[in-house]
Amino acid sequence: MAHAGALHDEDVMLPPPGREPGAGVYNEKLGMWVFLGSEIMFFTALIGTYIILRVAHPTAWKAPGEVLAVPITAINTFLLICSSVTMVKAFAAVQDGNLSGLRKWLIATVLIGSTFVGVQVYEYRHLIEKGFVPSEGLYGSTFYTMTGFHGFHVTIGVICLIFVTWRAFQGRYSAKDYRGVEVIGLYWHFVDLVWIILFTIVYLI
Amino acid sequence: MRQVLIGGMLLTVAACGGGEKAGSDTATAAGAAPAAGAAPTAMAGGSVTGHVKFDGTPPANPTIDMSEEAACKGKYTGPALDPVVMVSNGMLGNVVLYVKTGLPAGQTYPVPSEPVVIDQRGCLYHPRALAIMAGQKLEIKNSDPVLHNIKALPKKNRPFNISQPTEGMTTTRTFTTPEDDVPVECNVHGWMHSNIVVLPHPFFAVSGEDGSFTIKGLPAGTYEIEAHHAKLGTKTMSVTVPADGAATADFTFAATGT
Amino acid sequence: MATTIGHVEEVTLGGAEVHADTRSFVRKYIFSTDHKIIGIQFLIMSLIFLLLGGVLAMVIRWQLGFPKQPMPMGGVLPETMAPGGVVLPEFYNSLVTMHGTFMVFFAIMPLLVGVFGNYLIPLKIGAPDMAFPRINMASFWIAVPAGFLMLAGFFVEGGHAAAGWTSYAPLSERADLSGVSMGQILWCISLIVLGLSSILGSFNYITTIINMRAPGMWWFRLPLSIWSLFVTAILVLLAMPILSGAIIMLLFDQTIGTHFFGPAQGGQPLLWQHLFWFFGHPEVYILILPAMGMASDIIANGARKPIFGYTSMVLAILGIGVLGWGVWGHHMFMSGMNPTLGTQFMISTMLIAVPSAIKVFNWLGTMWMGNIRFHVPMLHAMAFVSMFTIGGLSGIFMAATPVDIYIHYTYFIVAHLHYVLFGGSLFAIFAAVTFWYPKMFGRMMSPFWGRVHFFLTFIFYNLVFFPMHNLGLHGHMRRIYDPTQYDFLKPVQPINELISISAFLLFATQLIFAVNFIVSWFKGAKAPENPWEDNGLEWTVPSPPPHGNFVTVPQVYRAPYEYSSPFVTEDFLPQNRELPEAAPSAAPHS
Amino acid sequence: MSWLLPHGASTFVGEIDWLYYLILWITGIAFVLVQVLLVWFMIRYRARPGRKATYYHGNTRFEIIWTTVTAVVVVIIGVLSAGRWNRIKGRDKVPANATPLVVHAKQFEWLVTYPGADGALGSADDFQVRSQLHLVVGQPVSVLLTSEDAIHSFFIPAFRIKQDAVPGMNIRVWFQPTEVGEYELGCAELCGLGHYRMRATVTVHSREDFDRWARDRAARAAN
Repeated sequence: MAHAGALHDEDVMLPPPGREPGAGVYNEKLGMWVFLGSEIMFFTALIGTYIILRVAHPTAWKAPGEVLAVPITAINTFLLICSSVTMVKAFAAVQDGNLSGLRKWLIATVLIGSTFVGVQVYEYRHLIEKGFVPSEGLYGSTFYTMTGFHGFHVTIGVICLIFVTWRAFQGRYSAKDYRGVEVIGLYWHFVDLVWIILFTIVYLI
Repeated sequence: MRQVLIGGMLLTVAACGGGEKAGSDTATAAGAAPAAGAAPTAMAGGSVTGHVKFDGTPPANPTIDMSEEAACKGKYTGPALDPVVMVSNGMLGNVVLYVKTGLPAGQTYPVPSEPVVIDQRGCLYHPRALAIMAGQKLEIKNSDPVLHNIKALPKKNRPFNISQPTEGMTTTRTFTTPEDDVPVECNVHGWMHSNIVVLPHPFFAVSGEDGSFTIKGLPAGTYEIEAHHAKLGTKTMSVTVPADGAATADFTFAATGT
Repeated sequence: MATTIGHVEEVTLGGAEVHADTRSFVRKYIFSTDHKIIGIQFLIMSLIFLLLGGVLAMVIRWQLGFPKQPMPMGGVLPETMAPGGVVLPEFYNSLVTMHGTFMVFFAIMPLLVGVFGNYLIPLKIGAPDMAFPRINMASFWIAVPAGFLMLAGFFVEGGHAAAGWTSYAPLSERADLSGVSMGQILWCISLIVLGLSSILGSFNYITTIINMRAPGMWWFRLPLSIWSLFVTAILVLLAMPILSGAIIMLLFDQTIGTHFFGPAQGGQPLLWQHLFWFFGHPEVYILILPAMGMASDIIANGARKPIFGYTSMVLAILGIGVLGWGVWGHHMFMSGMNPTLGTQFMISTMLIAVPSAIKVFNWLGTMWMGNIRFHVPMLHAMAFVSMFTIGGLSGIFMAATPVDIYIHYTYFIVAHLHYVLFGGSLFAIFAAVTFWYPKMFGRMMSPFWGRVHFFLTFIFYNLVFFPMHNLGLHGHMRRIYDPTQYDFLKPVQPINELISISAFLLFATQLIFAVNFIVSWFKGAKAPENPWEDNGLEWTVPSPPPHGNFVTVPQVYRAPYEYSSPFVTEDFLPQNRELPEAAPSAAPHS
Repeated sequence: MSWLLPHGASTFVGEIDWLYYLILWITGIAFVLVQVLLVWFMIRYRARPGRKATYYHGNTRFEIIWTTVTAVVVVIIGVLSAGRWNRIKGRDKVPANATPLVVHAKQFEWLVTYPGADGALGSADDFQVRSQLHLVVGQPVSVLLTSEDAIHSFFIPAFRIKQDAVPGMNIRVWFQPTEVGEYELGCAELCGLGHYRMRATVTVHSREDFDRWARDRAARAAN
């Protein structure tokens, strides 16, 4: 009968008890779904801009691989997909009550996520040394804005994952309450998905 | 009731304004800094005087169509001309003359307290070329009953773009860093242009309508004097100034320019 | 069964509860997670910005009514704004820009969404607080620095942003064109920060409304204010990130030399307009939907009658929420966009007039056969209907593209948007503030001064904005510093003077409201639990409600507008009052 | 304070003004209807002691009626608008015999390029005049609008014509003046601190007067 968040015997993985039926999921999960709606619109603005500008001025873009290093980014993309897999593993582990598995897979996700950001920073430095800067025509403008904001999201994700990992080590998650793991997992998969789209339209086309 | 409300609103806006004024004062102080760094030398008694002549037939100055600006058009009896090359009796005006080299390195000089004035009259800049010392006040005057904006686009200094909607307005600005050529323009009247040379020292002059000029306050020494005209280019000459004496430097420009 | 909710630890039944609220002052009133305190914090912040926006408007009106004459006491302004009290054109442009920015982003939007979204949603749906109280607190404390950043623009060199509140590129992104650099950058950063605040607020609202409704609070028993705030929150959630993305690109264009909106290397000025208005038109509905919802609540209360056509009202809100995404191009009829596209946007714009018309007729239907109480909130709510009608009808002129060719960018538009935003939203806000003030502060506002404020506002408001239609029809352009520069505008200058004088009086009238608001806070009569005899759940708890709102979770039995029900002797029937079995718990609709 | 549109002098005036007055009538009737009902209800159904409002939740038939009526009215206005809009702004609607002009907008001037005696732009006899638009009565003109810097908007109230000039775009707008006289061209889109001064004179001449003026200006430009 108490409101959500109160620590009682209720199942916290369900919607707040004693309420009119809503979305059928607990608040944090619903909130993250709704928040991702906002994130989709943000990337829609950036990607939409990219498409409009590119269609209007196709010549402002170099052929794939001419400026951007596709192989290294392809490996980076693979890494990020792997991190989604480790995230799923972490989630599966906590659902089974396997807390050591949870910690192991969360650490793996953090490490792979950080590697992704590191490779992106390396790529940026390399490109800027080569003279490909944000003010380099529409190509540079859209490339740095889109990949930069994606990298920013990954960074935020890594910070949140570190926080979740820390809480996992504190024993805050169990098979009965793994809300944090599930919510950050949703975010992480979203960021991964956005990257697959970006990799395709920015590097491969 | 109305006064109360206006008072309230002004108080609020005034608070904002105060801050901005303080900001511009700071900028001015910073501008004067190079001069205040080392002990400034007092002005010496030497000078360079001379004339700028023009050989040949001066090119025709462009006519300006001021028909959409009656207040300015009324100030001219004939068609208004843009004095790109201002020649009278073979003498060339609007030439900026300044000491280019020869001053001791690291020496600083007091900033003249007199402001340099640029006047907007009859929808033209007077003068069309001017020199100013970094940190010296530039007084911008509007003598026309129409809107002028003054847009300066320097590379090393802070650009500004201000407007003067009423006759008699004056606004003061300073440049903080020496710069060869700061173009000044009015966007309401696209033909209005002027050029400003910002110098690290006060040894400069602009030739008058009779082509004459005097650079005052120089210590004894040998200097390279540069004469710069926005259209006709640059000429240099070396002069030796005796202590408390005058040296002469006459420049001659020709129609072909540089 | 004893229940504990939030921090309320002890409960004695029978009305009076004993608080053991152990929170410190800072946790209780400053960094509070209580939605009611956050709502009041937003109220104070946005009323301050409303006042500042009004001050800017007065300076604008001085210049328009009495061009280039020294403003009384204008001499205190620095020479970069108004030397000798004469407003400079560049300062005028900043005034116009910041008046719009303050009013749209820092006054009306937070007043509707931040204040009433926060205050009403948990109370009206029977929840103890928002789904995420700490994120709610963050939403306010992120909005505060955004406000300071926006104010800071007035103090920087080059003055504040001066490209209009719509900040059309390339004027907004090139300091050499506008003379403004730092001011525009601060404008951009402030709105990005504010956008984050709005997004945090809106996903909280959505989650709360979906998941936290009291038992029996079915979707079609939600008050219309909650319906409209729900749809508004969805619009904010989806529209604000578009604005953030666009502003980030504008900021990059200014600071790191990208080329999104500058044509020199293939960027598109029209792209900014598309992005801005793709956000901007949903924003227009963000600014009016909550006003419509709250006005509906208040009109039903004032008329003592169920709202006419509840279902169609909900469908109209949803319809506006959906159609609102397809009409942004009507801000760009003159922009050089393909004329065929213009036709499509005209048709969609015409269609969105239909749900608005339905709402107006339903409000009239609600008053029909009612028993109308003219309390101050009701006066404002009826003025809202009347003024919103004018704003809606004048919109048709602009939706008709050929007529728009003539009146686009003129004072007709200025009149239209003020009839919607001031006549619509702000009258509804006055209605809502006066209506829920007793609940918020536990005291009644003075009804006498409330009436004085209402009538004077209504008169001066119309004297200010109605003649603007005529100015626009005469061809008077917006955002011009000195209309007398044009020969064809010289004959209408007396109208400008009339508008200006009325505007000063309108502003002065608002001081009555401010004084009433502040004095009543300390000296007003103690408010009872339900001063307006309303049906909403918020009126079943003390004024102001305790932390945690409801001592026991309310059970909802019926729709929110069961006024003058034949099943009870009073003319109101709260949503959670249990009736004997004989009486039906929910009346049929339509 | 007039609800009439000011006197106009182009072929668009008839089309636009007719539609404006139609909408004015329609919205005027709706306005009066709503306000009268509002005031009438306020008086008729004001609260009186001992009386209760009618417990009434709505009427589907009414709802359908006013929804349909509103929808039909706005769709009619939409259809009437679409045809006019296309005739005025349609990209293929510029008359073939229209005189070409280039109007280049820059902060804060309108630079008008005239085609000269040969009637074609891009030839040697073109000449440019600052902030003066000279036209021939009855002769359609086709203006190519360009902008140097910010977005400007080309607005001649008396001709009921308005079009933004956008940097990086070439936008064509046409119109046909119908009366000799002097008019004003203004900038309708905020373009900077001199926006309010971005004004030009529009002079509609008879054919002979225009030719005389053009010869004179062309000669001056040639010097």
